[in-house]
Amino acid sequence: MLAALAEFIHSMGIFNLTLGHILMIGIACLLIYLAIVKGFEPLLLIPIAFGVLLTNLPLADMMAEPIIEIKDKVIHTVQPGGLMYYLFQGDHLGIFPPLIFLGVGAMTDFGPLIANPKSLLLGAAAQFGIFITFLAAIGSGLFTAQEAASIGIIGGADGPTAIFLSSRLAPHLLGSIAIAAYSYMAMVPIIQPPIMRLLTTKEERAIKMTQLREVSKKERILFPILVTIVVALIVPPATTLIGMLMIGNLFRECGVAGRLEDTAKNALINTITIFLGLSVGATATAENFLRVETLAILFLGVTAFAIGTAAGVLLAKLMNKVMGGGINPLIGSAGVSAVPMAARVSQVVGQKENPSNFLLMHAMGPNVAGVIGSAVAAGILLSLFK
Amino acid sequence: MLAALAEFIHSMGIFNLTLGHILMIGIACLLIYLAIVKGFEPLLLIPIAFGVLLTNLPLADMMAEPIIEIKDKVIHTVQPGGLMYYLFQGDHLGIFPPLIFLGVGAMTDFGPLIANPKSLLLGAAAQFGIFITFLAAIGSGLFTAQEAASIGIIGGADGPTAIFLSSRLAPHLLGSIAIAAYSYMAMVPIIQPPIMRLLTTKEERAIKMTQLREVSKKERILFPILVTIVVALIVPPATTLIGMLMIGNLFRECGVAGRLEDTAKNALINTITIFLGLSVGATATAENFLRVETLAILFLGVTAFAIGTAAGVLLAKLMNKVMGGGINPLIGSAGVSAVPMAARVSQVVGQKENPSNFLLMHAMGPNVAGVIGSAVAAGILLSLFK
Amino acid sequence: MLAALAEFIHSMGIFNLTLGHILMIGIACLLIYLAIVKGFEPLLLIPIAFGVLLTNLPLADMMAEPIIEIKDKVIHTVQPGGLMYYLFQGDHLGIFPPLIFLGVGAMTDFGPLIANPKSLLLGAAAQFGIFITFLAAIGSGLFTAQEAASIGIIGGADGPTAIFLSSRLAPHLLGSIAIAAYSYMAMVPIIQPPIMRLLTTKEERAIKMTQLREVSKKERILFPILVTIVVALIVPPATTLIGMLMIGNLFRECGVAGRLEDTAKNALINTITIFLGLSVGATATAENFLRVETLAILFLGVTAFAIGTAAGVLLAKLMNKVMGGGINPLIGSAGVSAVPMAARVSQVVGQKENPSNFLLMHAMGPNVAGVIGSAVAAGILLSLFK
Amino acid sequence: MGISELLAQLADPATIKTLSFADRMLAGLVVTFLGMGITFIALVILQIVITLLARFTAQPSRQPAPTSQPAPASQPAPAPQPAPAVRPVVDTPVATTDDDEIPAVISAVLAMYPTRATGDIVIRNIRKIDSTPAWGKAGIVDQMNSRF
Amino acid sequence: MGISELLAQLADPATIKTLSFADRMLAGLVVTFLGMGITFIALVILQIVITLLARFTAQPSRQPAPTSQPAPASQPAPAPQPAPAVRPVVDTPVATTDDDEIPAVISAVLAMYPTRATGDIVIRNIRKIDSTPAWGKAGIVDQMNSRF
Amino acid sequence: MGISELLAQLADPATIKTLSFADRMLAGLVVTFLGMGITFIALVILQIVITLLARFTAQPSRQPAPTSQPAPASQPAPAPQPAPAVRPVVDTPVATTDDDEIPAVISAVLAMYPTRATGDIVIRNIRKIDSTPAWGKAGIVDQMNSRF
Ligand code: NA
Ligand code: NA
Ligand code: NA
Repeated sequence: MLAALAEFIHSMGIFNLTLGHILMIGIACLLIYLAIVKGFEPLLLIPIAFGVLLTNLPLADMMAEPIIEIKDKVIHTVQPGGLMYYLFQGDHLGIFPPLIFLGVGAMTDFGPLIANPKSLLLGAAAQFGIFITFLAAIGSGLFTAQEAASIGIIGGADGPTAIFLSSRLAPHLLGSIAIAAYSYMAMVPIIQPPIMRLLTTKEERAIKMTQLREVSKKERILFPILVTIVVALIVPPATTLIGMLMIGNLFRECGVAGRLEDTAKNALINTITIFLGLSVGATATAENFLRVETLAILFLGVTAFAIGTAAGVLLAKLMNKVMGGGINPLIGSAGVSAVPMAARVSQVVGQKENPSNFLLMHAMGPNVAGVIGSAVAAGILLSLFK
Repeated sequence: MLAALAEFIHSMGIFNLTLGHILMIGIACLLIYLAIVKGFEPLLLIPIAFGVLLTNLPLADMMAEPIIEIKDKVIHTVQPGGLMYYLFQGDHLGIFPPLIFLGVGAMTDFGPLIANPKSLLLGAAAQFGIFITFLAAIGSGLFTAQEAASIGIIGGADGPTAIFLSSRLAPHLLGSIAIAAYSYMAMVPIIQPPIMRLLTTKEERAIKMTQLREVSKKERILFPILVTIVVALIVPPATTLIGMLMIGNLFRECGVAGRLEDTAKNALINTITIFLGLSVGATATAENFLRVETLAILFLGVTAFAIGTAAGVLLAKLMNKVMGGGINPLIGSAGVSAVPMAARVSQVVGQKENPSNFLLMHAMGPNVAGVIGSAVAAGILLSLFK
Repeated sequence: MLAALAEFIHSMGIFNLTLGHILMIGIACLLIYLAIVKGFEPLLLIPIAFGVLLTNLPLADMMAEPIIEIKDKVIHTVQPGGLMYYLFQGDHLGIFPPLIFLGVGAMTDFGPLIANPKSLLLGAAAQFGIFITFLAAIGSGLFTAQEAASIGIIGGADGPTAIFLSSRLAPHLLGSIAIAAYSYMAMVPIIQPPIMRLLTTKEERAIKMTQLREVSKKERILFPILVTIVVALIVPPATTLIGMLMIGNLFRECGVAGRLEDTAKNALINTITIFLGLSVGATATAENFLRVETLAILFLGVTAFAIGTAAGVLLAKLMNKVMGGGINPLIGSAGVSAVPMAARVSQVVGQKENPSNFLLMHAMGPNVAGVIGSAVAAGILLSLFK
Repeated sequence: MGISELLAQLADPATIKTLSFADRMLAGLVVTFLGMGITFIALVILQIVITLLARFTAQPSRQPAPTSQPAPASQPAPAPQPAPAVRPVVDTPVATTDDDEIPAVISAVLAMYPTRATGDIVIRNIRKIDSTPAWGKAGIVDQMNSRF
Repeated sequence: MGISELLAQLADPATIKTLSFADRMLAGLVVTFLGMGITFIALVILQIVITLLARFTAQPSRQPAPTSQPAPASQPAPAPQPAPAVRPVVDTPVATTDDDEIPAVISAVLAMYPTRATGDIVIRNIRKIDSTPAWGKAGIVDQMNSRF
Repeated sequence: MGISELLAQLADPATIKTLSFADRMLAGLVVTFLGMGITFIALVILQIVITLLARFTAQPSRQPAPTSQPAPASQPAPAPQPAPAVRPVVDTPVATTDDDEIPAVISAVLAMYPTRATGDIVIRNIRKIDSTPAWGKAGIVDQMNSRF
């Protein structure tokens, strides 16, 4: 009896708890705190943090692989895998990120971008953060090119793109990269303003922009179709992300698929968010996460954000000079994506200088352009390093 | 550097674009135009058309098969497949069409059919289109029996049934068949009226029908259970489609499963519609679609609709004569399904002749009977040719 | 021609109908009757009963296994399986029950338990039913330990837990166990009151309980995190169920994830309920169900409920004596779970004795504690017998 | 060659090419007769079953008028209105007499607004509580209420 | 034969048949004690943790009355009402004091309609905006507003 | 070693370790130029396409003001309001002029209630009928109405 009890006690989690587990549980609790109390991207950080928690509870084996057997052309699962293993297949096979993009497309108003196509340049400039960070990661000698590309994409400030790319290039870093990406996206209001003020003059920040023109329904409907075709013809590996973003947007704008738009941006994206968040978090086991590489990722990630911000602001400054004024450089920082936070930052920083300034809609252009830009950059990295 | 650039440029989609791709992209745009501007079944044609677009963008590889490896009784995905490949599994394995039927059942009011069970005869007659077209396709010498059966089912005027059958009998024709089926369903108001007028006299079209009796809740609840049992005992391969249609209807009518009814007819059916539409469209690659067989399918498909319409009208004429009047032959055409479009056509054509005529509810009987009839016909074809 | 017809007729379901099929179809109809007319857990019994119906329609082959072929590291499905086979994978692989718990967590208010942590003792006591029934099943000599454990868990009065455990330990009994579990959960108002009256005095039943204290938002948010950690550290195999229950509850209580809460407790849980119900019912084929073991399961199941009820009431009686009064023993019976039915039974039985007595909120504590208790017991059985 | 064998050859993609046009048409006709025959048989049996169903569930004197008079939500109204792009629809999953009146009240409130705007909206959210409150348990509440 | 070995034989479907009735019952009793023991230990530890939690999160003088007074939507009301088949439920995912009053207004509007109809509907659509506007970003809006 | 070969070695996890720091940086710079170059090319082409699109879809004298004046629901209002935790949002999937007025009516009704409560709710349920009534068929109703 005692032997049986002793055996049972040894199978308890608490007697298999390592320091690594405890640290990771602490990190999970910290992330939950940031998400709930500080409001850091709660819709994604709560599932991710809970996934971190679950995967670091010893012996729970939520990520266990199933054992199968093939007999007479039939596959039998001899021992089912863990729940997180099955949910993770959606990330691993590249299914969840494009479905999230479907919902994001159904929620996104590309009107400000259509009204001001120059925004696309700013959306491109902000991708400098991705590549400079890639260069730094390569230079550090710590990472392979695949890992460096996955780290650089944090600078895209776009969660699904980061998960899509790193699940294909460096799945073992997925947890750290996702946590870094969503944390920094939440910290955009802290990271960006100092850089924006540093690189602009008081006069530039006070520039008022003329109101955006009306965008017709026809333009709104043709836009997603054209973007899909153009991007796919130039960067084929970006087709999955851009295509799903754009079909979601077409549901929204076409006016005859309200049912599909509604489901894409509610039940479907919420379900996928829960699954993706939990399973991405579940990759952050102690042995994967508690490494010097994670610190490097966190440091490089924030660098990527900063460089992307600076590149956007500097190009906007240049455009303002070249095109004879009328462009407030503050809207350039919105090109890093992090929709709509980065655009709101442009608005708030601009309004501090000139209370009658309304930059929000102008900043939404580079902001959504940044989403397209990051997906394009991810496609280029995929075609180079897959 | 230039060599690297040249290499990259060769991996661009635009340098791999063939005439076939361009034609298919044009067809996709045409379908989107028909769906949005002309209102042709937008909820399905938009996803299908976008699937056609995505699959014909060169090198995007949205339909790529995954490469796996089995080691130590564990399956590893070495290289993930394309998103459309994974979504397509839902069609290929026969999962999506019955789930769509679940939602359709939750939306369908079988009351008019229960009140007037004679409608079932008209729902049966309209399936002539399926079999005559099968005969024509066999006669043409272009198709195998499996392909001919899949083409004939277009005449069932029921998208999920057509997809279910052709995914099992002729998966390579799935794209063309789905596009034909949904396009013609949308064109019912153009295809049917001339045939209806040709086969009926002015007096017949003016016949007024007596109001349908009340249908009790008990009948409504027992109906789906009985239909499932009866159909399954006669045509077992139709059980999947009919069973799911009927459990959906039972959710609707039982009065104690409102939650399930709600999800079946909203979030679930919408999600499946997006997945099914995109992946069915993605089978229409240039090499699959740009063939003489596709033209034959389009021609035979419209023939099937026409014959089904004629058969329904003629049987209704006969019933009117045999049963001593009171049956307006115009309701016969509604037997082809295409719910509720075909019933509305009966209503509109009838009301032109006699403005005080309200055939809609009478036509809804054959209309929903046509759904059952097509599923039965599909079951028979499955049992003959699988 | 006649030969072909004869062959076809032999492939009809009706000519392959056995007595077993007819009996099972009768049972399915009985369950539908109980669900719709008598209101027995309709949201689960209707899908389960329809699954029983579908699986017992001869030759419909809704549970057929797919035939696959692996060539060049690619898996091809040569012949697709039945719809129920695919849906059943969600049960078989242990995916659906935790997702149902996710939704249940998003619906559950643990406030009464947090306000009165002593409830947890009652939630533990009620699990006696599980283990005593396990003992009886072992003693009967009819069952293996795995089967006995799966039968005992019926006494947990918690459908997803019962399905989760028996899908891992005794998949062939899944249908009978699920049917027994949900039927008895529906019959709690019939099973419990006599036992409750037998074991309590009139004075005890009339005891009034003081109002529960307020529970702060902070407590509500920390509760799911702490429960997950504590339970997982003691019984790791319970982590999947408890973890998903608690993340669902965290969505509910955190106040910043309303979107996820909404989807978890509506679209997602409803979808999974339909899939789980149909596929669990589909395991109840005539040959699996029409056995003496099923009768034993039904008998042992109701015993488990009765013992759990009694154990809860008796511990509550003891606690009332030891702690100096103020605890109405009637709330002990709610520890079997069957949320919120068992708590309502406590309320109604208590109010009969003393019309000014409001036990509902006090009984909700043991009630939700019973859910945790059953999941813990299931985890222990899993670690002993997997 | 017997009909069964002919059908087997028709069903085999490898042998269908070897059949003559006449054989193919004969086999196809058999399929057509068989198919339409079974379809008719199945639906006629259904017709009989449903007719019997009506007889067995007949209610002597329940006044059923109001139950189904309001057209079910999912069907377009039959009357040819002057080309209204959209019309109000009330999606009441479990329609009962009372339910049908609630939207009328809401519509009346909305109708305080002058233009055709009210004709354009859909009230989709009035729902019976049936299965709402506690998941999976609501159906039995009545049972309990009536038992105790 | 030791207890551990006995348990192992019980757990193996191949050997359980070889056990005598007494051995099976002994093993079963061990499982029962072990099972109930661990269940109690787990829930008692939870009880202690939750009790401590209450102590550590105690708030000195915040008046908490209105926060939780309205019964959460998903619980049936405790009062034995005269067998109402269905009752109005207001599903407000993020319930606050103010939210609970909004349905009252709507109900009042609806109550202009005479019969018991109002007792039959559920207002399910009043929702806080919390996470609605821009997906995944709303939570931080307050943070920003307070920062700048 | 040519650039192509260098890139190939960079892309292979097995050989990247053999590259010198200078080679790695050179290869990385090539990737950066290539990557930013293609990104700019892609987005500049998009810019041209969208600019042309605007030209081709230009409408002579349609007064477009009301169509897009009301800010789409999913965008936060630009005005810096006094830190409102939540604001009313009207989720009208297919926004048209008329739709935007309906919520105003409902809001007006709700505003009969005094406190700031109305500022806290979201009317999420006013929807166009577009695809509601019969699944997958609604889009064509207009077409029919105009044809007959
Ligand atoms: Na970006
Ligand atoms: Na049909
Ligand atoms: Na329990």
